[in-house]
Amino acid sequence: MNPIAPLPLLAQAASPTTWPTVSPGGGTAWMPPAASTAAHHADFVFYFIYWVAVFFFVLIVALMAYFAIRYRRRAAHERAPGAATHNTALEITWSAIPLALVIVMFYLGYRGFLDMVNPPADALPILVTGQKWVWSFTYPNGHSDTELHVPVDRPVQLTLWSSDVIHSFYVPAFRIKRDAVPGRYNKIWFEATKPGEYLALCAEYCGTQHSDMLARVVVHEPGGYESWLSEASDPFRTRSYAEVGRLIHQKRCAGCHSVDGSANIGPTFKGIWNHQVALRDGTSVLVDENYIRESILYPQKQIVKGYDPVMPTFQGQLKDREILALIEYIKELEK
Amino acid sequence: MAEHASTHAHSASDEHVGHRVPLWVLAATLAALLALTVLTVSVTAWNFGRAVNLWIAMIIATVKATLVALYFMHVRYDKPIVGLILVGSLAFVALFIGLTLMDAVEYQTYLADFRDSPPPGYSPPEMPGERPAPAPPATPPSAPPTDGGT
Amino acid sequence: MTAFSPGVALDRPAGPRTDYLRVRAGLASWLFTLDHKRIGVMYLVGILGAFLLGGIFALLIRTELLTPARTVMSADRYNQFFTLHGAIMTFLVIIPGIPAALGNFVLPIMLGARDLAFPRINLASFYLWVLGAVLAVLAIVLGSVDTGWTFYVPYATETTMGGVIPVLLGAFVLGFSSIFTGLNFIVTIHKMRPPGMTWFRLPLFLWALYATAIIQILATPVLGITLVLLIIERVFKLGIFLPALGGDPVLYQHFFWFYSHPAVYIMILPAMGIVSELISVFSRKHIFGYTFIAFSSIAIAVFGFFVWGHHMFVSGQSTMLTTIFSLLTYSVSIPSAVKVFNWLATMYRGSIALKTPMLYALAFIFLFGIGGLTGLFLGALATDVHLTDTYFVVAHFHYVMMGSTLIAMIGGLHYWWPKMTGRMYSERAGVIAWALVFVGFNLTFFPQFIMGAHGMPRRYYNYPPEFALLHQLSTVGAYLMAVGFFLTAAYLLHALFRGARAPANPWGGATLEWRCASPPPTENFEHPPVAGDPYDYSDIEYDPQTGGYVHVPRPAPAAPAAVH
Amino acid sequence: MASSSTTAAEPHAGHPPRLAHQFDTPAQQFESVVQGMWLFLATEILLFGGLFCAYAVYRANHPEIFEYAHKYLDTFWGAVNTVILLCSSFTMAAGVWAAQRGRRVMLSVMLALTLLGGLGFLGIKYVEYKHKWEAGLLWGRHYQPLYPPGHHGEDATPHTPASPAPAPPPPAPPAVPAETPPPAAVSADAADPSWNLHAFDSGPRGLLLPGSAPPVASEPQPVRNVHIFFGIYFCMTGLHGLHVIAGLIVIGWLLVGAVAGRYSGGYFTPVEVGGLYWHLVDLIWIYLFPLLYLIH
Repeated sequence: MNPIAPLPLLAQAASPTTWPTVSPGGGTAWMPPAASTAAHHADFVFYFIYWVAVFFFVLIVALMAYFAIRYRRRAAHERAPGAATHNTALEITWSAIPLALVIVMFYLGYRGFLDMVNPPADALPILVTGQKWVWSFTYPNGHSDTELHVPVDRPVQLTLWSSDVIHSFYVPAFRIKRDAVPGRYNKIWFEATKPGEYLALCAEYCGTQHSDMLARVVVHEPGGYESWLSEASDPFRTRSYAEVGRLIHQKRCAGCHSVDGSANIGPTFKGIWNHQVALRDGTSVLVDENYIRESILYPQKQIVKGYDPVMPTFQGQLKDREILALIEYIKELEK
Repeated sequence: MAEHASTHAHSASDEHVGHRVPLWVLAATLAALLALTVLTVSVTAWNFGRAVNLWIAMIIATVKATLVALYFMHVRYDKPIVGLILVGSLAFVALFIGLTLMDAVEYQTYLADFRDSPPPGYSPPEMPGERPAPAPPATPPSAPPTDGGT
Repeated sequence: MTAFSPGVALDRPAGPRTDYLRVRAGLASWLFTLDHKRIGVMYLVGILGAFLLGGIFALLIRTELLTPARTVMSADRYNQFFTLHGAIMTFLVIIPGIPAALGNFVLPIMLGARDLAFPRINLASFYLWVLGAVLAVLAIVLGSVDTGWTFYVPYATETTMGGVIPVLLGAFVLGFSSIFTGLNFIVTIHKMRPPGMTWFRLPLFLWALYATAIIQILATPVLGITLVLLIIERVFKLGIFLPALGGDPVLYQHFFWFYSHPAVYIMILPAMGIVSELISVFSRKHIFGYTFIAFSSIAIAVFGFFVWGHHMFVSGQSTMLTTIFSLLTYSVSIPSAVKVFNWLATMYRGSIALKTPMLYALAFIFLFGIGGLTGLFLGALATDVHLTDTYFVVAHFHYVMMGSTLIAMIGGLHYWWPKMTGRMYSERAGVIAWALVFVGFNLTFFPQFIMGAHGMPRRYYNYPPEFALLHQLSTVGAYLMAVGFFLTAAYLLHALFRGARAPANPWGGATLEWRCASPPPTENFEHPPVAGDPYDYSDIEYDPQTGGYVHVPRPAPAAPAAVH
Repeated sequence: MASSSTTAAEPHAGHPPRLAHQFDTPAQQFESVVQGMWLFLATEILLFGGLFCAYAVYRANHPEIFEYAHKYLDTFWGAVNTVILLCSSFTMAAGVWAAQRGRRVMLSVMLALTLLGGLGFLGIKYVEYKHKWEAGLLWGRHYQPLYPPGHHGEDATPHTPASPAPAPPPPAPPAVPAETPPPAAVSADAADPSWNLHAFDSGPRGLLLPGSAPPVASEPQPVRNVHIFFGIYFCMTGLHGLHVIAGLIVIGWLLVGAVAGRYSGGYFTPVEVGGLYWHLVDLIWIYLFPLLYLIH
């Protein structure tokens, strides 16, 4: 009974994007699928409050409708039959019952929250970096990736920060959300209970591409996480530099830089290698290894004419070898 | 809430509005205020520890402020509602500062962790006044400030 | 007691020489007026104009969201529009809406006073509102603003849009407009009550305005200093909030919400006051539990200051404060629930006339029921973490701010329209427009609860395709609602010129404003009637000749001269 | 402010002059205006409350900033300004006393003295600001101090450790901070190792257990973020200064009215509310002085 409908035709025609689904099915009427320990508790609290709210709402509206019909004024001079203007006992009763109910609600919510903020000691630490408009995840071995990969049934602690404005890391399927704030670490943890692919979103408004600041979340079967990490940490073992460069572009650059010559938020990668490009300050520069390297690490230094200085730095996120791979890929685009 | 409709009890004549604080009371208040100013300055010669110093300064300031309110602003002679407005506004300032301060003290560790061990690749912005302008330290390891022009 | 003689009711129609609308003519007689009624009318015109502007932005947003990704505008444009929609609707429409427009008109008359205590400050506050509106429009011209109406640091200090500072200045100025209105109301209620008008004979609308004014006085200055600090941060890079200078962006959020949460009660309390009036008058029955309702207004105003941190549960607020704020948040739900139960008890065994204002009041109970009950989900920590910053929150606060506050304001506008203009509007058109607004509203915002619970974040330009149907329903609802509002505007304007003459008391209200003519004379009352119980309908009789009700004093036992 | 509504009352049958038409008696009008003024003062208290909150948050979490930076402030001049403001508050109260008794000359003299006091306060504030401006003691990135703290020279010559700080023109400050740091503080700044980033090859230390203390903790920490003190200092004293200026305008206007004989024993509402405003300005300074100048 999931009300989230399959794609209507109108939207299909107009949507060119590759948004993955947030609710791949399997949820309940009000909640997306639950895939973490926190999610099960949150859903329990949600439905507890939900049924209390439904009860009171139906009660209020039914009484209101009944009174409006039953005591309807039929002639302008008609007077009200009732006269009671107060009843202290009644009023104290209907203050006390909601009071008791909301205290239960508070307690249930509080217990779930405590679980959410206090990680077990053996939680797997992952650093989450928010920047306009991409998430990156740094794993304990130093590998940095734009996808969040975690093992199933093992607590994972996320440490969040942001390098520019406030973002908020949100995985609906895990029912977790925490702001990534510049200048501090915020922490949250979860334990995924169901292998599969989920979606992480940015929930705090952060500018132009706020709604495209997504990340794939992969929950691996036992053992899968370790083999993924070793593979991802050293992509050069099985691939050429240009191939790795292509993967890096897909993950990190494609949001702003096209490879088909079309302009986007940043300049395209096609047709630039070994060419002069005009800069904002009126000078021009030859696109070579040094220029690309500098653009990735110190993006504010040389801004191509016609573009805004919005690119974040990739210091600490791309290793030298990966930058070389990107350079190879850009060279490759010329062939 | 004990305020009543206020039009009763006053004659329509325009005499005798307001409260007359005797001049000597005002002068005595000033003398007390000046004495307390001397006290609060001279007490800084002793160091009782961070918290106690602050408490002493704040208690003296509060005594002074109370004197100003009671006599110069004649709250003492006014209707209670005036005092209620003053104390009420202070109570809400206290509420604001109190809860915000409680939170800020609690979450300092999040900031301290970040400062003590910044994430990889993070180059902390150059802080103003950290290095005297004429002599920047040799080779700062950090690259350009990240707060550039976004 | 020299100035007063007991009640000579002025329910004969006022001639053009005394009627406040026609006592003087010409633009200057309006622009420089000190009459609270004229200032209230000018506020009303201004606020409805701002509502139109904010509503156009809302329709543009909803149009863009008809499909994922681009429909009619770029992402930057969309971000500007939702910011402007939020800022205009919050600061220019719903915060001043009921107090400054309807309150200004009604408060002194209900009280039995000739005017507010400080008519010049009242006029000054109106011009401050105008200045704020001009600055908002200036912001649109000067490169717009895309910060969201919350102006979170560091986004608001970094964005390159040129309209940020004008909008911040505008909100600052509007804050002072709001402060002066509140100050005026408090002094008026304290000092200008005529004999007989004791605290517990104040109509509940006045209790609500009084409670609102307390919040305006105590919370708005903090918004002022926050905005000043934010402007300084943006221009001079001060460092208190800026993380790049060792500052603390979460501290900004404390500053902002210390005002902006109580501001929610600036919006909703007067709406509850209007509903208390409407339910009682149209049920012809004494309001049930007067003291509980009166004190629950004050309780909401005070508790409202203790809960601001519930906007920051996921922002990096400490666990301890998060828990405290969650607990305190629930404290506000009790006085709100008390009011709803009391309204129902008032209707019980009443004589209920389903006129347009009453329909709006019933819609209020329905919508506020949903808005209030969904607040319970957001107060509970475990569910708030999932729901905050999603469309669930968007729907929740629209149900409360628009579905409740704005609906009550429109109900109040219909209720006092005959008093303000001296004309009756078409009841049939009123009911049709009400139905359109009610259905349109629910169609717009109920799907947003579902979307939000399923994880659709707010302020999204692009969205997953599976939400498209719900977004489209929502957009259709918004257009339906717009049709309802335009219909309302049309028949009210028609009534202004062609409507039937209104009797002094068309609904049978017992509060004092119904004892002076429609429209009232400039001085309201030549001799204010001695106030009795504002909800005692026993001496209000229907008069078939005028189609209204008249006050027939009965030789009742004289009310014990309240206090002296 | 609140008084403006009462100055030009519309004529109303049977009303005394200066009684606005909406009021019944002068007493009602007076009480209303005074209550309105008090409510306005409440909003002023809340307005300053925001700045006091920022102060409290930083002072509680970083007392070292305040202990280090306040030594740039000159306690002597702060104390002088406190005395000036207290005295002007007294003359204002005495002015109200005179107005209540219809003593026009005394009222005028007292208002003039109050005005002089306020101008004196602003003059000293100007000298203090100018000194800070020249010494680079400003907010944010403009904080580029030329001197070590404890140096109160009004001249702008760069500090050299050899030349001792010239004493301020009037007698020495009553309380020279005992723990003035040695002049080497500047060079300690320069040699601070705390920003020498360690290479992070194996994940951030922030992810490690909270027990592992950062290795630099034992080294003498220079004070970071001193500029925040000056940001707060300029906001607080700046906002207060604006209120002083507003108060002076009000008092100037009252003085004109007093000389013209506008006030009498029966009508002195503007003097009363102007006085309340001026006392509030004083009240706030009473807190600013110890919070900014007397930290130890």
